[in-house]
Amino acid sequence: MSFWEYANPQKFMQLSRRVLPFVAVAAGLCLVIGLVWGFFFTPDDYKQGSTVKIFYLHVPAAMMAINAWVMMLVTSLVWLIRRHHVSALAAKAAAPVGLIFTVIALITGALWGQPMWGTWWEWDPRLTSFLILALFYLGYIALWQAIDDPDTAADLTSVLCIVGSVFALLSRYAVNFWNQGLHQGASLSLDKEENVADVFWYPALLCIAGFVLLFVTLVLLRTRTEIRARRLGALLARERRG
Amino acid sequence: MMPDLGKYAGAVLGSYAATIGLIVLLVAVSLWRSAKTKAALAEVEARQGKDNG
Amino acid sequence: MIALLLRDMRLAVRAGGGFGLGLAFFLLVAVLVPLGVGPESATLAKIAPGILWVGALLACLLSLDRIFALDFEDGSLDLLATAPIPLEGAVAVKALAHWAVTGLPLTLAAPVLGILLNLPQAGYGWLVISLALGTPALSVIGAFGAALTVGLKRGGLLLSLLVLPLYVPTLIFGAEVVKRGAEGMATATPLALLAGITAGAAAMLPFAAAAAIRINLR
Amino acid sequence: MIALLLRDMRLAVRAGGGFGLGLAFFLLVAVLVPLGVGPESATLAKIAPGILWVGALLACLLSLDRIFALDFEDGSLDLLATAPIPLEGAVAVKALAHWAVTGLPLTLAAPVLGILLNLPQAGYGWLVISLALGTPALSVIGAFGAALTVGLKRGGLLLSLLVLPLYVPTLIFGAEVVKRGAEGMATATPLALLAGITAGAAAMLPFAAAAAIRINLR
Amino acid sequence: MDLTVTDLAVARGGVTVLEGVHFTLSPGRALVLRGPNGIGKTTLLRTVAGLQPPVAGQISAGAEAIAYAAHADGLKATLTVRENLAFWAAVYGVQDVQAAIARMNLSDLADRQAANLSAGQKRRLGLARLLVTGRPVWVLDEPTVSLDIASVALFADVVRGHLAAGGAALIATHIDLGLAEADVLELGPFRARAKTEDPRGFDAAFGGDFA
Amino acid sequence: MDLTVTDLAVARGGVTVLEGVHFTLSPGRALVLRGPNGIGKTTLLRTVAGLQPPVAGQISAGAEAIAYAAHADGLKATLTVRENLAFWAAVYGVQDVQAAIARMNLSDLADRQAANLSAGQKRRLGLARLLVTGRPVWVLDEPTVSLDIASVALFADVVRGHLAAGGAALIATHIDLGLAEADVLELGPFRARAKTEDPRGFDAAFGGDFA
Ligand code: HEM
Ligand SMILES: Nc1ncnc2c1ncn2[C@@H]1O[C@H](COP(=O)(O)OP(=O)(O)OP(=O)(O)O)[C@@H](O)[C@H]1O
Ligand SMILES: Nc1ncnc2c1ncn2[C@@H]1O[C@H](COP(=O)(O)OP(=O)(O)OP(=O)(O)O)[C@@H](O)[C@H]1O
Ligand SMILES: [Mg+2]
Ligand SMILES: [Mg+2]
Repeated sequence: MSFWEYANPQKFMQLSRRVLPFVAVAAGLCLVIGLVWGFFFTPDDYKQGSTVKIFYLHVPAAMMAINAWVMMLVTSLVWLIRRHHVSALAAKAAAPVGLIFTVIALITGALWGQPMWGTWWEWDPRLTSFLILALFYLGYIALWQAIDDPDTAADLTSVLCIVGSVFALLSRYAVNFWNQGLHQGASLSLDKEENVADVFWYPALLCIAGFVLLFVTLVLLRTRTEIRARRLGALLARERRG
Repeated sequence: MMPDLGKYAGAVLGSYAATIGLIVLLVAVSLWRSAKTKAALAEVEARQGKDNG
Repeated sequence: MIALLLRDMRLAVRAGGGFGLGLAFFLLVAVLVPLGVGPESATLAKIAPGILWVGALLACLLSLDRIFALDFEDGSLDLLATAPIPLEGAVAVKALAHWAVTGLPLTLAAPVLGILLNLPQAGYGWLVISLALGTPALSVIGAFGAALTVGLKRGGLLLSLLVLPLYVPTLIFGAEVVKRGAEGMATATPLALLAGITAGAAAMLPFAAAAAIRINLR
Repeated sequence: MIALLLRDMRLAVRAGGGFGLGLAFFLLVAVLVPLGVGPESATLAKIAPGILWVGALLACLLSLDRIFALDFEDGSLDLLATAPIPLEGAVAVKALAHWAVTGLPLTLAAPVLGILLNLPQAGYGWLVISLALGTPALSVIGAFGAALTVGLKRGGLLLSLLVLPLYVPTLIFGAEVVKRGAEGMATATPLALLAGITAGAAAMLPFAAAAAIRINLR
Repeated sequence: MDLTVTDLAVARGGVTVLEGVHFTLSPGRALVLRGPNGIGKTTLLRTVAGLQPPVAGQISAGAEAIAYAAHADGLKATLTVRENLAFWAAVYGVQDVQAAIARMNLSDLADRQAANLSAGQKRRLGLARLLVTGRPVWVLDEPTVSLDIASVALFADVVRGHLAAGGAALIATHIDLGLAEADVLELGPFRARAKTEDPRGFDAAFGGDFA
Repeated sequence: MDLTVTDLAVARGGVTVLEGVHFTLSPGRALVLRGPNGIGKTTLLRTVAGLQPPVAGQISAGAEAIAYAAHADGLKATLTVRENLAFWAAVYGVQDVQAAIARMNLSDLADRQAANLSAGQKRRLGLARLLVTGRPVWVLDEPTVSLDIASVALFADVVRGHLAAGGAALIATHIDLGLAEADVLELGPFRARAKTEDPRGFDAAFGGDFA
């Protein structure tokens, strides 16, 4: 059986129904253990004090915000090339999740910025490009919502996702050019991996795993919903025709 | 039990509250939509099953 | 194709003056910002390059939905899609017509507005050069956004939302050229990048836009 | 009349999200200006009140042509003009619906954008108050402009040109309130003038707008 | 109430297109306007509906007795059939749209967005609006455009019902509706005669001999 | 060149509306599509014109043999009659618009802006476009809407001329055009059957049994 078989909605529904509970439980476990460990059982950083605890939320959210877009790019390409409906619907399902992760990265970053840099918001390249990423997510979701016909919407959002990716990369570069920025600067002792003390690193790894699993869980669940909604629409339309 | 967060308590607690809040919201919305669609689909399938034999 | 170019330009000029109005909007932004921000010339001089570029961008944006929406509504787009000219070509020509009635007059008028905003002397040349190089990218990217939203009833604001993030690199490099030029610094790098964006967008996006239109029509 | 209000709001929300999109444009202006102007927070703090007000004004402006043009194109306006509700009332209700889907969400979202532009702490309250008082005037004045241009094929930019000068007093007083508020100065005078403009516009302009529509229809 | 039109002249784009139009429409009767394309039917109907002022002449009925249906249907693509109709019903202070939907054979489509209707279905929805106005005089501009034969018959039936209930209808059309109650007014081409004496009228002001 | 349509299925809004459509159109012949409102005529014509992909089946003629005229005319209100037509003539590489203007009886209106035409005059202009395409197969969606009787006869004559010159025409209409060369295809309602076997097709993907 080829891998593409799972792109058939029925196969996908069967498989995802079996997998979903395990992923969900694993996500919950990783997140709870990682966050509790990080919040209650790690020491303060000598330089950043207790704000280092924000690390456990900020970094995984920021990583997944980008990875979600990459996943949408891949599934969009799959849809355009091989026309597997599940692929398009997975991209649709992932977008709000990615947006929420982006917003989490922005909020935690802003809250972190207040004690560290003395300002909520700074037009730092990394922060700026995240803001732009949030705009891409918003536009993508708005386009999905604005179009009635599901296949048309899938096609157009896929085109947008691909073109948008190119421009998102360009923006990242442009923004770097425009302002050198504070983020990643010397103010962070955690910046390089070898500098990260193990006490901070292990819970962080758990949290990253938790965010990844949470993302998978949510995308599976939401893709299942989208497939059902799609079928529902088709059945209703057929019913109307008699 | 509660660790001493010092003068950064607001930022740290705010981050955790915002993050957990947003994630819970997202999960809740996803579950709610899932349940709603599932029920609607089941209803239509039952109805059409009856009509079409 | 030339017929299409001429028709689009003629329509823009007839429809209450496409020309004049893009310009007028640009002018109004240049007037409103000092009114909102206040009259100190030092502040204005500092923000002038950025505001002028943002103004040009918004002026472009406002007229984007004309590119395809009118043709869609009255059925011309269906007929164009079945006509013997390739849709990619039609898209490129329409973007060109849009540039000719917005980007080009904006570029020519920009120095006058520079005066309103106290742009430093050294910046004028760079302002014109950067707009001349950058506004075609705005039209082409805009045509892509317009193609995506063409089926949607008055997708005007959705169009803005989709297009503005795509405008970010053009804006940054364009404003940077003027800013550096005004301060007497080297402008070669942002200028080259700006030209690169325009060339790349003009080469690739008409295909994406034509695909989007075909999808929207079916 | 309530039916008309509900219909207009529903249409705005359905048509790709009238709500979200007015907001989105406001957000985009707040993002683009720093990208164009540069990242120094002192400069940004200084221009923040003006830019926020200009942004709100442009966000309003962009959606103005929805007020009547769509109804004109599909023939609803003819039918509304022959319906048993007075056209003046219909105009006022349509302006109100426009405010509810643009001005109101803008007002609520403005503080967040204040952060992006480094608005000084003291300014946030005044920003919200001035927008709450001023944006209704923007909608009513805009409805008048939209009524003037309703017969013209896509008079979008002409509309901007007509309306923007009318927006000038609102903009000046609104931005002034925020600027003074941010610097801790007294705001009573500009605030009173702002309220006066809104009250006057809401009382008079619906009549002018209804007259303009009647002329445009015949 | 009668609709009486006396010596009416109507103009479009500043040019008088019809002159000396005369008719009376009594309750229970229909008047069918016929005439080649461009003769001025639409202009006449818009004038009667009160959307534009006449150049000369009188129209007895007030605009508030008239329900006008134009070439365009005034539908909102993003609203459903029911929502579209409910809006007009609310404007005219009528509660029940169900009857109108059923009457125009739209029940199956009631929850469909107007954008997803075919041309004829849209037209039926446009005509259903007449039923919720509750107004006595219907002024209809080519109501049967895009309708199939069955729908034309349905529509003729609806008009017949309206007439039987004491209404009246003024209908511009190119096809035969098969209405027994209908008189026909053939509009002939108008030859410009500077008849108007009003010194502020166009012809008197600009149309006479010039120095 | 023949236009042969084999076992065609067409969909609108993701729902198949017609299935198993079969016909051949030879040069010199016309085919009239009939069927009630909403049966799927417009959808079928758009598919034949190449604007949307068929769900199943083949269409033998390439889109480049076809001139399509839709419900909407694609006129620009601010251009004159002549300018409107000259644009399409240029697109299709034809020089002469005068003949088409004269043929559709628009000579008097040639320099009038399209915005100032009556409904029927607009339609005539829309149809005049067909004459400047130079394409053999005309695909027409309710071409006679808004036309008066004389104009319908004129249009039927134009179609007859096109057929006599070796062209063909596929026409959806509710009225009788009086074309001797025409066959009639009655479209009947389609009942949903999950027939498509393409594993990536919609039915196979979403229509089967669900977990
Ligand atoms: C709104 C504000 C912010 C945004 C959008 C943001 C975004 C990001 C992004 C995109 C990453 C990269 C994640 C990855 O490596 O894949 C990141 C990592 C990080 N951020 Fe932020 N950030 C923000 C504010 C801050 C602040 C204020 C601090 C602390 C002073 C901070 C500290 C860090 C650290 C320590 C990392 C991990 C660095 C690494 O892995 O190399 N961030 N943030
Ligand atoms: N601005 C103008 N200047 C001169 N004539 C005009 C102008 N606008 C419209 N006309 C003419 O006025 C006449 C009346 O148009 P009207 O729409 O009333 O005709 P109609 O009888 O409804 O025709 P149809 O059956 O085609 O709908 C037309 O001949 C039209 O060409
Ligand atoms: N999104 C959709 N979902 C389901 N059905 C739809 C959708 N959009 C359109 N339809 C239906 O598709 C059918 C075909 O429409 P089409 O426009 O092809 O009809 P038509 O034969 O041209 O009718 P008319 O004679 O009225 O023009 C109609 O019944 C219409 O209601
Ligand atoms: Mg007419
Ligand atoms: Mg049709």
